[in-house]
Amino acid sequence: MNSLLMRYRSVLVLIVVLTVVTMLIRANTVWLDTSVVIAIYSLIALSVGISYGQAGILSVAQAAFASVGAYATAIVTARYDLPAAVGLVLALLLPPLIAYPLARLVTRLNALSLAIATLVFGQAFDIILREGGDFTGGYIGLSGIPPLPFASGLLQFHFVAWGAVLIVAVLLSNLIDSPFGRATNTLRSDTLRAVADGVNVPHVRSAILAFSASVAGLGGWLYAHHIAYIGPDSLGPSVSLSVLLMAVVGGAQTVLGPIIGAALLTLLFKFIPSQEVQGMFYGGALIAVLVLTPNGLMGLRTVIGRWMKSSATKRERATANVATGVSAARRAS
Amino acid sequence: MYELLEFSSRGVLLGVTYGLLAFPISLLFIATDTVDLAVGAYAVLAGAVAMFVGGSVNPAVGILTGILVGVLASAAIGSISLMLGRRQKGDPLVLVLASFGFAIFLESVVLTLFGKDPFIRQPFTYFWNIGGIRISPQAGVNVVVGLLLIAAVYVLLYRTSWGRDVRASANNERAALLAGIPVRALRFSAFMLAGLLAGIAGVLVLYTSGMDFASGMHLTLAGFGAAIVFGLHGPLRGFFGGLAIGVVETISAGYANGGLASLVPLLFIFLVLTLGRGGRQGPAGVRA
Amino acid sequence: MISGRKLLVAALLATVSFAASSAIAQNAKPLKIGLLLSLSGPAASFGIPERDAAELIVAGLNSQGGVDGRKVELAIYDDTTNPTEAARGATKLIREDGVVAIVGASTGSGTLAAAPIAAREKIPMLAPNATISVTARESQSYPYVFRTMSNDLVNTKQLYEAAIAGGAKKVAIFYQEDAYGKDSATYVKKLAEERGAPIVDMASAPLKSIEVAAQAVKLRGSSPDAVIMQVTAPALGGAFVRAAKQVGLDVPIWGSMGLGQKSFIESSGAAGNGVRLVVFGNWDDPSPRQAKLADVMKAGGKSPQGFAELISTNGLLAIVEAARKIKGDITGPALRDELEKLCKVTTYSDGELCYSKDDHDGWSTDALTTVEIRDGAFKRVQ
Amino acid sequence: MSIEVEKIDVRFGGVTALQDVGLTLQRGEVLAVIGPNGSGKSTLFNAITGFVDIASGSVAVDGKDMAGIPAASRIASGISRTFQTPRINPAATVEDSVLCGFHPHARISFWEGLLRPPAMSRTEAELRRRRTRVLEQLDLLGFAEQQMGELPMGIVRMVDIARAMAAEPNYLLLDEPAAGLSKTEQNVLIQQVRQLAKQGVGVLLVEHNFGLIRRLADRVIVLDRGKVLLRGTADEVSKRPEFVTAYLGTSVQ
Repeated sequence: MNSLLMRYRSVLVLIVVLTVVTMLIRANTVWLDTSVVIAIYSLIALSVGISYGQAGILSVAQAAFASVGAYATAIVTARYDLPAAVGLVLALLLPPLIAYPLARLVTRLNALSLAIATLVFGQAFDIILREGGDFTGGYIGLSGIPPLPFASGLLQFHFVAWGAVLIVAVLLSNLIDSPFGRATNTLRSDTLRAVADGVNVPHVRSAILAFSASVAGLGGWLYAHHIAYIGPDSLGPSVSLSVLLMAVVGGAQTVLGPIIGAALLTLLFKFIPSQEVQGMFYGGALIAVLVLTPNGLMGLRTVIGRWMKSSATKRERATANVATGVSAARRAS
Repeated sequence: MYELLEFSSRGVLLGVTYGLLAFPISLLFIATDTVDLAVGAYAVLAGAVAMFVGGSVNPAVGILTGILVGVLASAAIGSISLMLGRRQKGDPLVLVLASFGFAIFLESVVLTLFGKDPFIRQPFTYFWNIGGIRISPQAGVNVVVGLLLIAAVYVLLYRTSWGRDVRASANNERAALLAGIPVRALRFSAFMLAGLLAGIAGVLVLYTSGMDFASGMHLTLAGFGAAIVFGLHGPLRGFFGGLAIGVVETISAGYANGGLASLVPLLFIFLVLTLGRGGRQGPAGVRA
Repeated sequence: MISGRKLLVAALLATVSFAASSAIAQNAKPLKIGLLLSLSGPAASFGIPERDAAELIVAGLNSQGGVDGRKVELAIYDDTTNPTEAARGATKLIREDGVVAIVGASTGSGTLAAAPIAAREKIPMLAPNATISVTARESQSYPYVFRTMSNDLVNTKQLYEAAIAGGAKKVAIFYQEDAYGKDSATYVKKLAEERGAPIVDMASAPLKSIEVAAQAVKLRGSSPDAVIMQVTAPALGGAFVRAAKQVGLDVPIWGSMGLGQKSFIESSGAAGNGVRLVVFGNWDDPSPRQAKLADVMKAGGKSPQGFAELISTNGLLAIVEAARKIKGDITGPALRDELEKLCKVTTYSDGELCYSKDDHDGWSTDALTTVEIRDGAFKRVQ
Repeated sequence: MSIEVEKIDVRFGGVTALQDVGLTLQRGEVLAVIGPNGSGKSTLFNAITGFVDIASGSVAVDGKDMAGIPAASRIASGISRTFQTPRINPAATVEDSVLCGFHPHARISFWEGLLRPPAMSRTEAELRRRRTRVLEQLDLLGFAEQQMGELPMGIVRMVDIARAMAAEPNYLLLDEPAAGLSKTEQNVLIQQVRQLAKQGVGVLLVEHNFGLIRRLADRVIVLDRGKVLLRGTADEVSKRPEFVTAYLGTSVQ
């Protein structure tokens, strides 16, 4: 029972926070709208958390996968009048179908080359979308995407969007606490170690990138039905970078980190003065977070923990000197 | 055929710019094992300062001030890298992300101080006619500066004790520390040198094609593409990578249409990266 | 009788006091208009002057008593040139700020993302975009979207007509790779085919390109006698003009209205001399009406830079004009109905505004002027 | 049932790291490889486990040629190894590190990891029980919840061995397992290796500590500059003059 609590503690925290926030904002359209946008960005940022935080694959193409999901549902619902559920299936399946072979190609590369390869892929995908003619709506994009039939109001959509985030959070919590997740975690810090454990590294990395693409696709599906419009600029390469920042600022290796990052940066955008100096705030905040807590805001817990521990050990050290001396002598012999 | 020759030679001239931007990127990679995504932003900053100081004082002072500001900006990210290095061992991607934040920061600084209009200087109003191809004398300046920088970087890396120490500490930081090499000071000086090279590249871009406040990321990516094509481990390779990308870009713009022309250089980089040997990691993880 | 008279007086009094109180209420409650513009990101070069002009016009309006005694108040939202933010901005402006109409977004894709929300909330959007699909009849948002300038079909046709009026037979096109560039290039190609003088060659470049000599060489290969540039980015336009000079493509160059900015002249340098544009406004040599807006802006400490100032004030003035015609409450639907009846209204632009049920485009060819770059300035061509 | 290495060559660029090396490791025996630094011992490990490519020759395990079989599959099929410098994640706890060693036996797919069906929970519980047993055997239970980065090298090495044992391999390749171990720890190690050999595991050992080799190894192979110099029992080898020459300047206990 205790391990169950441990495994799902992030999910529980999320449920509590969501309940409180929902109570506060349930009647305010603007905040509900903001909340839905945060949920959508959370999903795409979680996809970064899965690929980068878990497996160390710094993919700068996550928005492209979200775009695949959004375009898929836009094309089948707005053009062919198919139900949004068909769009959902496509949004969950198509991105991994692109991501898995892509991953087999690029995950052999070192971290930096891999990041550049995905960046190039994202930009190439962007051009393909723009050149897609009537099929993708070209540079103009596709409008008139119908709302979800079961969530036409903002409050319902808020529940659907955060429900999706919760499901992903549960799945990710499961994965982290499984042999597959342990293998992923090992290969993130040390590929050779993972190979020596018998882990099929290319397969694990590709499967993780495919899963993350599917999560991004889910975000794209929600995006399309919420905004009712999708164009090449909607989920373009710059969004790939923003969600990367969200995940890193919040803490890419944790379940809650990307969600915190998404909420924080979206709200920051709402409150900092929208002027030419905006970039200074944004860039400065990012550097500050990285310098102060390289593992993101969720990493603050360990930073604080270590600080408290070290000040405690300093106090203990004086008294424990004798004991350590003895054990050191024993080891040296 | 003649047309192809003209496209290729113009591609080489365009590639010189990319090659110049590749210098600081591969140099930093050799010295510190990381990539600074703000390199293009230093170039833009240097170009903007060179234009405004040059316009109000005189061009030579402008150019020098511009390059100096580029160096100062890179010193900032150098300090950040030292701060990160102390706290965080291992993950070089954290610095990459921090440098991205710095690029956003600098872009905003340039926009606030110098405005949104393009920065450009065009001192030459005549052209050279070389074998029927009309070329701006500025292209000649770029080639000469490019060759001089190749020579200087080569001498610095392979013929001075600084270069030997830099290569040693990049190879094995712990061993270098044990050998008494001041690794942190070297890292910092490598960032400054990268800022210097980026500043020079920025001034040349200002005098060649011009730029605006938002060009930084485009320049970084152009330089990165150039640096990575033939492997990040040699600045000379980076220069020739720049030439290769310039030629591919020009030929595809000359013969293909619309988006396809922009797609070809991207696919070129992607294929060289994924099929080539340059970017692979160690032997064990790679086999399927 | 007495009681009857008393009743009448009481009734009169009541009516007067009711009218007075409602007049006071009207006075107290300002007319809120939303500006949904790109104040940062790539389209900031449009969004910032759009905002500046609108703010100065509103200040002027209010100092003259506003609209029927009501002050006009602007609520501003920066969409950062991002469609997602444009959609969020529309929701915020309508729900939180309670605007009755919106001017924006700065980009066509921003408008397309925000328009469905405005239409759902029944709030008119006055779109400062030339993008054709913004006022597509079949769109569900159509009833609530109005354009504040001539559309791309009109602009492009005029540019092509002007280019061939000079006697050009073999026309080539250079366009930027975005919605505007690609669609208008395709349209000119179609126009040329209909006239039996097909376009001889086309070349293009991404918006951020810094070097387009290869494209100029490509066009030179088909030896055209005029080149049309479908470009809005001044830096890219300047780069092409310079490249054309360098590679020896010495033919008349015609540019689209987006290039009608000072920075285009600067980035073209000496090569820019003689380049002609078909523009929506010209501040170097303004028409009398445009000169008035220039005065307003100069009085406010800003100098006009392109056509952005004209198209945002067009939107604002259309809203104000429609609001003045409304007798009762000024609501989104009421404004929409009045907007559809606006015709023969003059603003600071040339030509006349005329909306109708079947035409939400408003401005046409008469708003356009042909100019030529001479000695670092745009001169009107008669 | 054995590992058969036949006449393998390994080259790095122009340098030949191994030349014409062959050996046979039976299940249930302990074979030690010794030689001075740079003689190719670790390269031999890497060649057998597929961490480096061999230029010629062959490696066969239980009669099956390993050519073209990637490292991870070789390990998953029953060869475990440790590293000369233990590769650890300093943030992981000892118990989690050992749990990672069970990977070849976990047999849990991506989907099961994601959806966590009841069957997976049962497998996990079983793995945790086996982990506790391995920790107990190597006398590591006391460190179970500590982080790897906070432990002395001797313990880290033992955890690494525990991780390799967790896979329940048929062949165990230990690269200098005793370096940095205390006498007590060395005794635990020797006892465990003997136990494993008795259970039928073939153990290949790279070791400098000749005293340990005498106590443990059935046979010894001496490598020098990438070639096999000598073969025999520890006693036989230690009496040969070539051995002494090759070992001059290195520790012979």
